[in-house]
Amino acid sequence: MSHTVGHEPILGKFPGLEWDEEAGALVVPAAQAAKIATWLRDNDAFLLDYCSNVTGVDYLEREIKEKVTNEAGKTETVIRIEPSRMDIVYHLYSMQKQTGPLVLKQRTNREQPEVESLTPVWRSCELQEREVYDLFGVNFMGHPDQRRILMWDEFEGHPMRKDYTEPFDYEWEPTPHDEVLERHQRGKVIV
Amino acid sequence: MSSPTATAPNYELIQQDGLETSLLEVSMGPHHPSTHGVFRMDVKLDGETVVDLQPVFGYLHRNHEKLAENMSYLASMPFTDRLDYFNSMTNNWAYALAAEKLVEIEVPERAEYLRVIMAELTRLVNHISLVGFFINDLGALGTPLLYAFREREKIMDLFEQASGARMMCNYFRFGGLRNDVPEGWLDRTREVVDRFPDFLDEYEKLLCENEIILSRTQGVGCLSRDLAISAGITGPMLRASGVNYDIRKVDQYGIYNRFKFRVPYTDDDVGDCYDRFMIRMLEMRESIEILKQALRDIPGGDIIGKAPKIFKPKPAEAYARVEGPKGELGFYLIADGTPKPYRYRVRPPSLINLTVLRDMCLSQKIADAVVILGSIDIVLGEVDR
Amino acid sequence: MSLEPLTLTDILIATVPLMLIFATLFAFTTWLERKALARIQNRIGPNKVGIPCTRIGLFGLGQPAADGIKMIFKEDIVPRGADRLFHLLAPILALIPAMLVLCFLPLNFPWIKNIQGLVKPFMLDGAVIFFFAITGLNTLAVFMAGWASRNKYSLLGGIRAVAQMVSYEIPLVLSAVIVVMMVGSLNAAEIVKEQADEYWFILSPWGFTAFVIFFIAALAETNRSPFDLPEAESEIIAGYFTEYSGFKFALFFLGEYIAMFAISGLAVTLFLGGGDGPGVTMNPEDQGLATEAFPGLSAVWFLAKIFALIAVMIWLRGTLPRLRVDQLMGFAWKFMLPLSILNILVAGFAWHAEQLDNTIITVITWVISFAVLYGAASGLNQLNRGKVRPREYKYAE
Amino acid sequence: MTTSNTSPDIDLDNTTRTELERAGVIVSKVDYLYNWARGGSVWPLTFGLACCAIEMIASATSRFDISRFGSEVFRPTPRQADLMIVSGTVTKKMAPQVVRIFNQMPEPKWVIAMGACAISGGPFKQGYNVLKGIDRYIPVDVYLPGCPPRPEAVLQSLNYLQEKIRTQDIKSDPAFTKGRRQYTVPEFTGKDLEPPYNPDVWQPPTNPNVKPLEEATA
Repeated sequence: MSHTVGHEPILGKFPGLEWDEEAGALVVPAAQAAKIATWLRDNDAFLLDYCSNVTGVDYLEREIKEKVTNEAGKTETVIRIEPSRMDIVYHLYSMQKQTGPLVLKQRTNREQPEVESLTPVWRSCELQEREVYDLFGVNFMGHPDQRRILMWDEFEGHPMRKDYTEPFDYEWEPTPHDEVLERHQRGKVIV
Repeated sequence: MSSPTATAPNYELIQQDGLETSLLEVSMGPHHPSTHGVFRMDVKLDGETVVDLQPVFGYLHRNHEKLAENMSYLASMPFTDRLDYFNSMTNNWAYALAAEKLVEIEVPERAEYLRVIMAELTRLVNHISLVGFFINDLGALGTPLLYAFREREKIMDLFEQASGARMMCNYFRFGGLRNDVPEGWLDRTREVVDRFPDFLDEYEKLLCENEIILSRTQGVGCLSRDLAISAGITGPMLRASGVNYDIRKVDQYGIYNRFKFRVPYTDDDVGDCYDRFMIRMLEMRESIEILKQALRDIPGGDIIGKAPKIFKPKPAEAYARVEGPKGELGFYLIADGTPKPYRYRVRPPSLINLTVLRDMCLSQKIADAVVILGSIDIVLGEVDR
Repeated sequence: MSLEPLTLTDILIATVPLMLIFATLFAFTTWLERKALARIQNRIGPNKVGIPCTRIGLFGLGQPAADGIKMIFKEDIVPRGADRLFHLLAPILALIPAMLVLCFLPLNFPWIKNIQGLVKPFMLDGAVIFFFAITGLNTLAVFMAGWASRNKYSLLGGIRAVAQMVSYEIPLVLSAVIVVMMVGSLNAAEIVKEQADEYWFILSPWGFTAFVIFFIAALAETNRSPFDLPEAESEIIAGYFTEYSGFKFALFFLGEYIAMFAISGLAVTLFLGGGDGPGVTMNPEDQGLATEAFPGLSAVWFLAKIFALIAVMIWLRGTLPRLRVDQLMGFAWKFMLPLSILNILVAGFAWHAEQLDNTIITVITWVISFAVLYGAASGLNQLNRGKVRPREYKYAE
Repeated sequence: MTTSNTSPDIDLDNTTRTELERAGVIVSKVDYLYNWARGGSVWPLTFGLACCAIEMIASATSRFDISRFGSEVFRPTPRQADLMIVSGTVTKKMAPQVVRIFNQMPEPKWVIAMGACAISGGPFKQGYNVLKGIDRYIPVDVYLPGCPPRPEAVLQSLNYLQEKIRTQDIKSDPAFTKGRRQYTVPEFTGKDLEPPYNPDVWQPPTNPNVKPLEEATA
């Protein structure tokens, strides 16, 4: 197996870097993304010259129930509201050292998502960032050619967002996919 | 240093009294015999020379990712078949690997061997069909393609006997395979594998030293090593550009560390269409080596491990990748504790390999643009998903 | 030899059967091509469409008839904005030159002897010049089609066709010059007679070289694979006839095959001895008319040779990929043209050597000219080939 | 002979029709020969959309060999094709082009909807970019189910089409009565195509289970 890249040496180098333990990802502030990415690519300890996968993740505002041990030593359920956000995920590998992956995340808000484009660092982001722009509506600053890629130019909305609703259609057929059934019962979508 | 990009040559159009020139803008596709489906290239031509080229995607955008986020984990397994419809088995494998990273399931020995056998058979199918289509793009009237499809049918029969379907096998499950192969299947496979080199010999004799093919492909669509790495090119295309990087060797997923096989790559920094074509021809021979070893060593036993009845992983993220015949096929899953993935993402090798299409096609002839596209080996089901 | 004026009946006797025969042969050739390609590709080919209104397959021989009837009744579409007049004229113009060439081939059909004064109506003295003058018109037809269609693919096809056909006309003519030099006449019948008396020109080194150049150029002239760039399917859809449907497309199709017959007929006349063959002796005094074992034998030989050449064309079509446009032009100007000019020189020397009527000198001339031509061809090949060669690859363990 | 001039609009019972056919034997024979010809030389368009295209190609290869029925001449340009095999998922982005290509084909022309996706959207029906059946925009002659259908099924659908052609007669053939069938090419709008279907060839089914439009979108 290829060796995973240790993230510890990076953390101290740049301010604002965080390590997300649950996702196993390095969260970089959007303003410094290109700088950090260039450093990761060119630094001899990392040489992450190959950016494999770029994608967006849309997190709606949601309630998370957590079991927390309080001061009295008892466990109690706490409801925590996690705010909505938008993540842009980069999976980085090194072809020279044959190591990887290191997961890089740019985190931004859902309403006006805006992150730094890493296309100047890795060409492979070009089409994938266009796709994220098309499907999630994330604005990549510094992208050389930011247009819709999969949908037609006149298309409104960003279909991969969690709250996207499809247009009404005449044809109705029950399908085994429970979500569709459920939404049909709510009368929202007849697809 | 920024990542390298090609710039279009600057053309000065003649604009005099009574004499005006303009570039010929041709929209090739989405219905075009050699765009391998519904791909479109907006080409600007100066005579026959390509001055500018813009790929246009999305004509087969089937919302695979959105659909998969609305159904259970296992329900998207048949959809992965339809991603890259030549290689349903490797697609299945990549998805199963990603799911197995979310929930630890041990895969039985026999299933691991069968996975390797299926994946390498798929590689044979893909490369042989691709070479057929590629020569077809060069203008041969179907003959190499039909020879290739003759061999493909033999492997399709094997797939059908094992899984019940020719193309859309839906054969892998989390922790193993759906069912064991029928009796006598391994012997039939051995026979097909043993005869395959004869076909390759014949095919190589027909194609590899054909003067027209040599002159049509050599020096056409060059891709330098630096650009290939930066643009995330993977698979045979990367190795044709002189990088020795094979995920079967790097990650050693499955049981690939047990097999002896070699990875062909070029040493020079040329990376033209001929290299890409030849690397695929050579890779087929290595696949046969793997198949022979796997068919020799395959043990008996269970076909699927102890998987939970309801596949409901804890919140986590997983990214798994395999060396698909077209390149690195990755699946990125985010679980949120429900039976449905919160985010389901396919890392399509075909789409990312298309990043450099424009760079390779500029200032080549229009006929070369078609050949270069053929040598990239795209499948639109995967490009647009 | 009488030179009485021909009547209309004579002309009809000479031409109408020719049109019927070649139309039938065209149908047969399309069937043959589909069957032969199927055979090359390990298939069966058409075998279900046989005799109309029955289930008799008859090896699919009904296929051309079905195609023809279908095409006649197919809707004819002229694109909006196309030049309607030239759109209509182009397929007709593509057909006429090829048909005209067929009329002037030295084909000895038996009924020709019934014509007044035993003179074949179309036995021109300058036949060879006429052939090349007429076949040049085909270029015009193709470009007309490409231009009038108002389609970018058609236009590209038309431009390619002009470049290709004009370039290959030169080696085509230059290789025919050898024959004219050897015979000393432009008359097709004279050329055939000369070959029957001496040897078929393909059997001499310069004749063989000229034949090969002629045949390659003929492939390019008729847009056959590997020179089918004007209609390159994988690049520019269907090239110059992209916008043609129905009967006009059928005319193009017919024109292509008739042109194949015409150019093969020329090759047979110039290099393969025309209607010469076992059982045929040429009469020196009659204009190209032969004494045959049975009537029409020489015509049968002629057609058999044409079909041999067409079989090679079909074989090439099933085997070879297509050239690129710059390679195509390079091949014409850098390989074929120098070689055919050298060939003329060689043939000139050889002709003078043969005039000495000495066997030893003749043999030496043949050997030397063979060596010169072979050396020139391989030298030109090396010069033009560039750095194209098979490569070695590395393996990583 | 003059009996065959009866207007095709008159509704005839079977006995009269047979009598007329007996009288107008020449007309029906011409039909028969013509149908034999166009049935025996159905040239498909080289038109692959998705997965099914591979099986369509496979049906032309050595093992299945569609050329036996005279259909191996895959024409790349719609102007010379008779049959459009809609092989695969038609997305909303692709639908205008499919209709346009259909419009460009000369009469008589036929359509085979190959595969579940072309018939109804298939497994991708719930997708936001997938057209739920090509028959919403163009008339389909043969529906060929399967995902993807086997190459043998392609051959069978061709045979069905040939049978259908054999039953057509020139007088009632839409190709000859209506002129070239040209349908409105849908246009892209914000989220869907406009119009969403072609009322000449398809109407939404009146299914009691379907809620009225206002209720469903409320």
